[in-house]
Amino acid sequence: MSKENLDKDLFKLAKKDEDASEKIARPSLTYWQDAWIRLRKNKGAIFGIVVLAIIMLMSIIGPYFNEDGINDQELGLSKLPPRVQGLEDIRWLGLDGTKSDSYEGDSVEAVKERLRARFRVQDDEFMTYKVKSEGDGSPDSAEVKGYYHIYEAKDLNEEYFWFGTDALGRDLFTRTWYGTRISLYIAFLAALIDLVVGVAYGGISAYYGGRVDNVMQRIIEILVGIPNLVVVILMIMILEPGIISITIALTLTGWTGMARMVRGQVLKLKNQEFVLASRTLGAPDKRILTRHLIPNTLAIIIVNTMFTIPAAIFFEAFLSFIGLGLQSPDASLGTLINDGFDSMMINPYMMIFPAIVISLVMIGFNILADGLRDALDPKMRE
Amino acid sequence: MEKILEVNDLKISFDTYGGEVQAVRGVTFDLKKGETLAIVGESGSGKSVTTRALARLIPSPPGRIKEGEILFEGKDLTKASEREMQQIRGKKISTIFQDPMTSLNPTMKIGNQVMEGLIKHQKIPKAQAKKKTVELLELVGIPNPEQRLNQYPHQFSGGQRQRVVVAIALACNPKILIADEPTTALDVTIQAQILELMKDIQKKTDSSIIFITHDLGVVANVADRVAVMYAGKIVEIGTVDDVFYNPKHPYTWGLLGSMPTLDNTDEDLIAIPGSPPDMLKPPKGDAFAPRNEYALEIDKEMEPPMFKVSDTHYAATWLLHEYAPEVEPPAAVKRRMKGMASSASASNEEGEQS
Amino acid sequence: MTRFIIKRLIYMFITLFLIATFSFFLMKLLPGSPLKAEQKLSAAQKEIIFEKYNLNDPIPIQYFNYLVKLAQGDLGVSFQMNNQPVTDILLNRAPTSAHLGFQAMILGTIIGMLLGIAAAIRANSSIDYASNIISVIGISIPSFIFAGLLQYYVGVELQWLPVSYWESWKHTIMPTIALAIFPIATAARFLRTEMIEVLGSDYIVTARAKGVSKNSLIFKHALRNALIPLVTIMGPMAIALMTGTLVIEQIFSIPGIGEQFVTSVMTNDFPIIMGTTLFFAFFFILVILIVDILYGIIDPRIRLAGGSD
Amino acid sequence: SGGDSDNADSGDDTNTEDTTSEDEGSEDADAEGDSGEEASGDKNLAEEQVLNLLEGSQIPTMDSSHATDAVAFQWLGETMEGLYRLNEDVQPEPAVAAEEPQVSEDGLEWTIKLREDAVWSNGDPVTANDFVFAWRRAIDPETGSEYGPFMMNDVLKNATAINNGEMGVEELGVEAVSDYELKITLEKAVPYFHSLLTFGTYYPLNEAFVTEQGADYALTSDNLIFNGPFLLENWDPKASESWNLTKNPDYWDAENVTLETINVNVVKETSAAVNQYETGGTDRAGLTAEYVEKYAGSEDYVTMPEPVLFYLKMNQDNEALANVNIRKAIQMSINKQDLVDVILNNGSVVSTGAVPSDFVSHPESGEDFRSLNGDLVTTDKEKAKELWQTGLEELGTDSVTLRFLGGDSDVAKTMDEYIVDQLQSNLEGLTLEISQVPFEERIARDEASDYDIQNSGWGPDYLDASTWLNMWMSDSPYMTMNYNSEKYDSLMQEANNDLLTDLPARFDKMLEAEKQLVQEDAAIAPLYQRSRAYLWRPTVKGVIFNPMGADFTYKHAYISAE
Amino acid sequence: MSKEKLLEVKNLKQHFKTGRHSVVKAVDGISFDIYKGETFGLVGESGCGKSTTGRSIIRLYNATDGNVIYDGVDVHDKKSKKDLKQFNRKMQMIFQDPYASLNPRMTVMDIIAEGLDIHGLAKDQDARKKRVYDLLETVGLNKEHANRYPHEFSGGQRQRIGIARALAVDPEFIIADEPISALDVSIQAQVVNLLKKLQKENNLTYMFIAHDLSMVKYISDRIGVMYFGKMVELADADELYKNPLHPYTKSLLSAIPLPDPDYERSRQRTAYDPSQHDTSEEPEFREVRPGHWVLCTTKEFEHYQSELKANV
Ligand SMILES: Nc1ncnc2c1ncn2[C@@H]1O[C@H](COP(=O)(O)OP(=O)(O)OP(=O)(O)O)[C@@H](O)[C@H]1O
Ligand SMILES: Nc1ncnc2c1ncn2[C@@H]1O[C@H](COP(=O)(O)OP(=O)(O)OP(=O)(O)O)[C@@H](O)[C@H]1O
Ligand SMILES: [Mg+2]
Ligand SMILES: [Mg+2]
Repeated sequence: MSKENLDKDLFKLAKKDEDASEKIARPSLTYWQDAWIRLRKNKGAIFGIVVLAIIMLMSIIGPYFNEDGINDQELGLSKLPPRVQGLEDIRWLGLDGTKSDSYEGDSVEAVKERLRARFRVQDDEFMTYKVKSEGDGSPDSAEVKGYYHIYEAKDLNEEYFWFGTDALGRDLFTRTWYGTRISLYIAFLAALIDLVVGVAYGGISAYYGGRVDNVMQRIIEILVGIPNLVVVILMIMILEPGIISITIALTLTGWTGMARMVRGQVLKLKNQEFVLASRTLGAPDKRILTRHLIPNTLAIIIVNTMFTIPAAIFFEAFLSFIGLGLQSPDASLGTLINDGFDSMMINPYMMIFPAIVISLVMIGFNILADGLRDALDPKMRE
Repeated sequence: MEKILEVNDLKISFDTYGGEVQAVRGVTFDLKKGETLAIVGESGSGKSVTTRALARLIPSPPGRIKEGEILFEGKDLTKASEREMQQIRGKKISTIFQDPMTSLNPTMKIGNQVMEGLIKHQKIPKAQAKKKTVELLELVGIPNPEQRLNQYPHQFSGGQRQRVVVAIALACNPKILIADEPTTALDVTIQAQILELMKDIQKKTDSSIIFITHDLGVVANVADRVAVMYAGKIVEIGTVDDVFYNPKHPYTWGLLGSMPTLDNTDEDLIAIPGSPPDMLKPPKGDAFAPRNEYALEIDKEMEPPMFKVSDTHYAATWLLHEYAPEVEPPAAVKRRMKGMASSASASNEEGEQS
Repeated sequence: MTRFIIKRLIYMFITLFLIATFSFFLMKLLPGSPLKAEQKLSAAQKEIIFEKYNLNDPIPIQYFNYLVKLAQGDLGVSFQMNNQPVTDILLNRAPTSAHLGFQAMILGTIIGMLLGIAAAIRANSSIDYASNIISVIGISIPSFIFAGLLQYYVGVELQWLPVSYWESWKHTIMPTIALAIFPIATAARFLRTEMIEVLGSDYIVTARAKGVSKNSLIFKHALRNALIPLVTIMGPMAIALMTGTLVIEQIFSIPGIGEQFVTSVMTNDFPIIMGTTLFFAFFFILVILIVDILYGIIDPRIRLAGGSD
Repeated sequence: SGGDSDNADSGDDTNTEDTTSEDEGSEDADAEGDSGEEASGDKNLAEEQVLNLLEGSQIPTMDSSHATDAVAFQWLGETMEGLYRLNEDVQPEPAVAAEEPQVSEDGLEWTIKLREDAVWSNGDPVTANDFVFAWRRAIDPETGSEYGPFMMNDVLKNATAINNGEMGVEELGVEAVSDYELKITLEKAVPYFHSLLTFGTYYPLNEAFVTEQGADYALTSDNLIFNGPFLLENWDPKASESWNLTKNPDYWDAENVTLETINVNVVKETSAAVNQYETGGTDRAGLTAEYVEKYAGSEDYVTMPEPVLFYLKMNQDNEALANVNIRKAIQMSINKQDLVDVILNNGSVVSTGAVPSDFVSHPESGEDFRSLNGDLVTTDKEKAKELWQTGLEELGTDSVTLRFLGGDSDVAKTMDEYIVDQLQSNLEGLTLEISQVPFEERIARDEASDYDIQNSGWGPDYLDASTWLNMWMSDSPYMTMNYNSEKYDSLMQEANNDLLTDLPARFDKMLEAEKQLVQEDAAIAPLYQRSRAYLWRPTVKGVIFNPMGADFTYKHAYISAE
Repeated sequence: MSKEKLLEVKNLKQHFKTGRHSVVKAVDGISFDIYKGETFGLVGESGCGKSTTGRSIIRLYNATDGNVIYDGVDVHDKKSKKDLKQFNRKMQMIFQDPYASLNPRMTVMDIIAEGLDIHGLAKDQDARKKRVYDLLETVGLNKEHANRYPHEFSGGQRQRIGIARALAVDPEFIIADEPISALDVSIQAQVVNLLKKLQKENNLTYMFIAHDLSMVKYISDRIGVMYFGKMVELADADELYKNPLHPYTKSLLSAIPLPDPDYERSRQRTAYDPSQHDTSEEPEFREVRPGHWVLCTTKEFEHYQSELKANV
């Protein structure tokens, strides 16, 4: 550094800008804004939100995409494979409205014969074939895949069932979204009950502490010992099967996790200095609860709820799968999967669409919950 | 005295959500054999980051050494491989961290934690290592070391844990001992014991110590030389006497002035107004300028270089420039400057830029 | 520690007692009785048999007798399987379920742990992403869907493994995998988070400052600490496996408790349902108890604290 | 075979519902035409005479006094033997009995000689006493047998009184004249008694062994001894879901038994069963409609018609259902053809009466019961609407809400949904509240008359139309729908009592009764006669299908090479 | 002393049950007075019961035994809701941890105004706003800060917000529980200066808890030294430094490092050994010389008196 470069004028005491030193340069962000920014940076969580938003939207409007109601039966349309406008020519997508199967046999003709028998047709008018191997007359040397154009065969050229139809000829697109609606509804209801009961129980237990806490904790300890699977099954057996009883059964012991978490959090918070400060100011219990304790447990409550939802959806599907689910003609994703499970190898579309939707819902909630946990976790703040 | 460590223009950044945090922005200092260098400075000024960088303990990502070199025994540690560093850490450069409660592994017996370094670096059999461990624990003043070897950290008191941490750091007679606020979490009486212990051991082993603290009392107690850090830079460095009795940098004045002396009760303390700068966007010019009562116009434009005050004493403030107006340190600081000559004379020479 | 265990045992008995009581009254509430197919017997037959089995006694006395029998380990006889004692059924089937469950649990935790560790030490690498995807899929796709796909593709199409039954170790592979997916996913997710946290902790930095090598840093220092919380989720995980066995045993035709339970639910075989319920609860509490004890063994801090609690 | 009701598919009760329980399959009635032939050297036998089968559920009991369901009777039938055994023409032929029975003039006293070479698997000879012991045990009220009284009351002398606890078991109309001669006294000359003797409940029991085993009797295959063509092994329902049968070397007719081993596994999911078939794990798999779609054209595909009927029970306790026009409207509103073609898709046929076709025929002309009475009710939606309106007017209302009780199996659910939809969309103002409950629960509600409409099924217990028609008498234990027609009751009374010796007249009475039941009173709404679809390994031959009792007889079965 | 007693603590005990049989005697029978307008300092090592004393005084804990008399009224007596509220206004507290003492989900405005809201001290929104702005100014912050959240502030700023919150209800007496120990040295002065300024302007009385002795000495008029739940010595600040009597006080003073290298080079530490006391006699809190109290036995009492005389 050489002297020449420096302007002597600069060497005088600077005028003091009084407030400058206390200025906060960064823009003001509330906790939630900050969390939202963090969440937005989490690609997985955003994917989850988008997927969930689409699925929720579809569960609302999906059933109205066509005129078919959820229980509009038409046996003539039974078990039609999916067919989507514009995608009919892309065979591998399986949305071309054909049924297909492949067999092996002595010769191509024999296999074709077998395929015609399979689809119960006399001639090749609505059949197309893809010969995979010509065969030389020896057993099982020829392999042919046959496609049965069932929409044409049934003279349904104008019909499009996007997800196909079920055994009673009901539109599975409508039913899938309707089932999604029911599954989500059950899940939200379960989460809500969990939320209300769990938060209230944990909050009261921790806030009042002492003997109240002691008794309430002993009760939880005992409840936790009862596997909820068992309770759910027993409850379903007593109650009339239906959405409400499934939900009640789901939440009967499910809230203990939430209660424990909230209790832990409140226990920690209630001795925090900001709560003590409020007490020294003479704040009544209600104010401490609503202004200090609850807002600070909210993050944990939200994250926990987010994990409850997929758990409830799974449990409902599980109940449906072992035959304790909803009563038809109501459908949930679980009952749809259960219905489709047995025909998984013949009409895979019956199970695949609801299975994809349920998996997406689960994935969506799980990664969103993960993302929220990270976004709402104060430890992650830099 | 022989230089054992030289740090030149070290710059370290962290890549975070918000952007690049420039934690260390060009730090230069050296460490001589057998001396104790204290680093003081505000929280967030980069003390820990600087010293962790010496043992290459900066978590990466997000941290990275952007520039500079760390010369230890002629070798630039910024370029050493992880494997080479494993040979240096614990053996030649040891570190003690601030919190005795968290710096011991809760699930490992104390004995094993002490022995680990011994076995690794000195390649001695277990039985011998155990013997050495007992000696070490005795040395740091833990009673009944044979029994306590098999206990877990939670069975030790805070002071004892910190002693164990010291024992671990001393296990291999390191050349450099880095102590990052080793006593901040402790009570004054225990702090005094630990400080005595460290001084004692230093005398015996002739190792060099880098001692980080923000307690000037402790600095006065342990240090041979002092470096004052502010916003990722060293703003003043010199012997304890230089810094305590002839401080040149306004920030150092602030630090000293903010501590009451035992005989002063009426006068206001010198408060450094405001809060430290955000290292995401370090201000232009002198980072301290916005809080500096004696800031010059040039501070807003240009960063001051290191000015030489004496052979041992350097400070980075434009006040030392020949053009600068004569500025007296505040009265409270002046009162401390007992015995030392008034400052004016020393500052005429321009220091070389770091 | 002893006091802790005693306390837990007391809870266990209260819980079992509550479930037993609940199931007794449920049994009285629901159609069916300890007599097989009671409805189809003539009034005279019923009268004679009720007398023989003291079913004409007032409910409180029946309840008392029930509890006494229960205390002796007698869970009654199945409605559906003539005269077969429920206790025997459970005891005979438990080993199969336990075998499956343990195998899945062990496989799941080990693979999950490896995935989790790999993901944690290479955070944000491709291994991490792969592990993340596996765990999200693992917890998101219901096991019955997965089992069905596995059975069809690996068993029927590829014919690599037997499609169902429980005979040789080969038979155990597919159900084990289907059941292990969930523990794999949970363990991986959990361990990753925990490991990252542990790796950032002060004592790990201290260990690094000692010059400890990367491997021993991870396996000697970090893993044990990261495992402590993993142990706590072993309880819920065991329960999830229990739920899993219901469908997996059903799908793979495995003669375990879960399969029997589902059958009983379908046929309203209350003695088995109640017996299994009690058994599950017992098992569940036992798992929680073991987990807590294990917790104390792994974490020295709890070991001492446990004594005073 | 016997038993009560219903379209449940769970393994209880012989007459299980529909297609879902695929517990078995059999050789087709027309398969290779050699089913009755004795296994002998001229058949192209495979080296391994092993048959692998699946069951839909565990054997609930191997105690013949307690057996009630198809699975139990199936395996009792293979391992035990009564006095007679049904042959391929569904006619009883001597088994433990050495010859045809000698029946007294009045048809009340039956004397039967036993063969002296029949032995238990512990070496004891099978004696007349074994029958006396077994039958007394079955009717003893303390035993709590369900099928004992069901098969014996009003058939064996004093059976009803004994079962009511009014008489000792020694009074039962059966005695051992000697070790090898049995004398049976009947309450009345039951025309189908001969076929009853083939039924599991009438099997003998070795008194010494049963008494020795006490409460453990029949808990596992180790607690059992056998006198049939096969020995049961490795059966322990507590622990495993599989069992084996091996040829009984001491069986009196062992030379005519070709199969060495039968392996049985329990598989509950159709998909799993089909997987097993595909991978060679079983020689037979029952099929649901979906699989029929796939396999219908294959050479392994077999459908097997059964004399099992399904119909809607209408509870006349309900004000609306008490109205005959309403019931008729319901009878005519369902498109049953679609039901059997699309939903069941397994060879089941539409049913138009209360007795199945190809089951019993006129004792003189040999004409089938069903074809004699013809279609008693046909689907006619327009007519139904009219009748519905008339009915509603008579009731003075414009809407009716009914509870529909259905099963919870997949097929039952689909079918019930369909029926409900058919009824609701055709009959304006009708609302059906469906509840789908497990089998046991449905039985309980049935017992308590706690339903309005119920989808129900019934299989025969013996070879006579009365196995169907007795059910609808007002004093029948199975009358839960409160149908009470004096006319019908008197017709059946006559058939059951006065006309027992005049079989053609009795037959005509029953024809008349069926008309009254279905056409006049519209008490039930017939739906379909079941058939079952199977995948059946073509190399398995010689299996006999039975319309009642055990579903199949494997005594003569064999595996052909090829 | 002619000063007016504001607070009298008499034999205060605060015991915590930590297990079925274990009790922590956090505060075990201490007595002292605080005079109007003074600053009373309380020092002692970590865990000796300083915070507990403060919290018991302000009724955050219900005392196990003893009395706290404020302005002639026993704090721990049952009171009507109204009196309670009144009392809550008079006594306020400033906390140690600037991070934990502000609710992270509330704006600075709401945090400071909490007292106003609870006691209905602001007529309307405008008045409330104005009062908060005034308070912010008083503690050296500005209006713009009102709508921000605590996490946006540095430690010193947060501590000042905490002070503003306490000031909002116009208290007479403030308990400051280690208000600076979590702050940077350079920032500590901000808070200490502010506290001094406020005391002057508002005629406040402080109880100042700290373990940093030089700061306590600087700010306090009188100082009490606590050891294991007991008050071992109490005297005027200067007196205590000049003539520490109790061996624990001596050891404490000798352990404090001061920012003066020369002094440090010569400082000798004396260790405290609790076993040096004669345990046969229950020690009592006695006035060795006017205003200078020590916990001692009769023998020690005499010894201390002679020691004092020698020093003069
Ligand atoms: N892992 C990290 N990620 C991001 N920023 C970091 C990280 N570690 C440190 N920093 C930043 O580096 C700067 C210097 O931190 P450092 O820990 O060195 O401060 P310090 O002087 O040791 O403070 P203290 O006295 O509080 O220990 C700070 O601004 C801090 O926010
Ligand atoms: N709520 C409580 N329950 C049980 N023990 C407590 C409680 N609060 C404080 N203690 C115990 O009382 C003793 C005194 O605690 P206190 O916080 O008053 O100490 P302190 O002097 O303020 O210490 P520090 O300087 O660390 O703040 C400690 O041993 C502490 O563990
Ligand atoms: Mg630091
Ligand atoms: Mg404190």
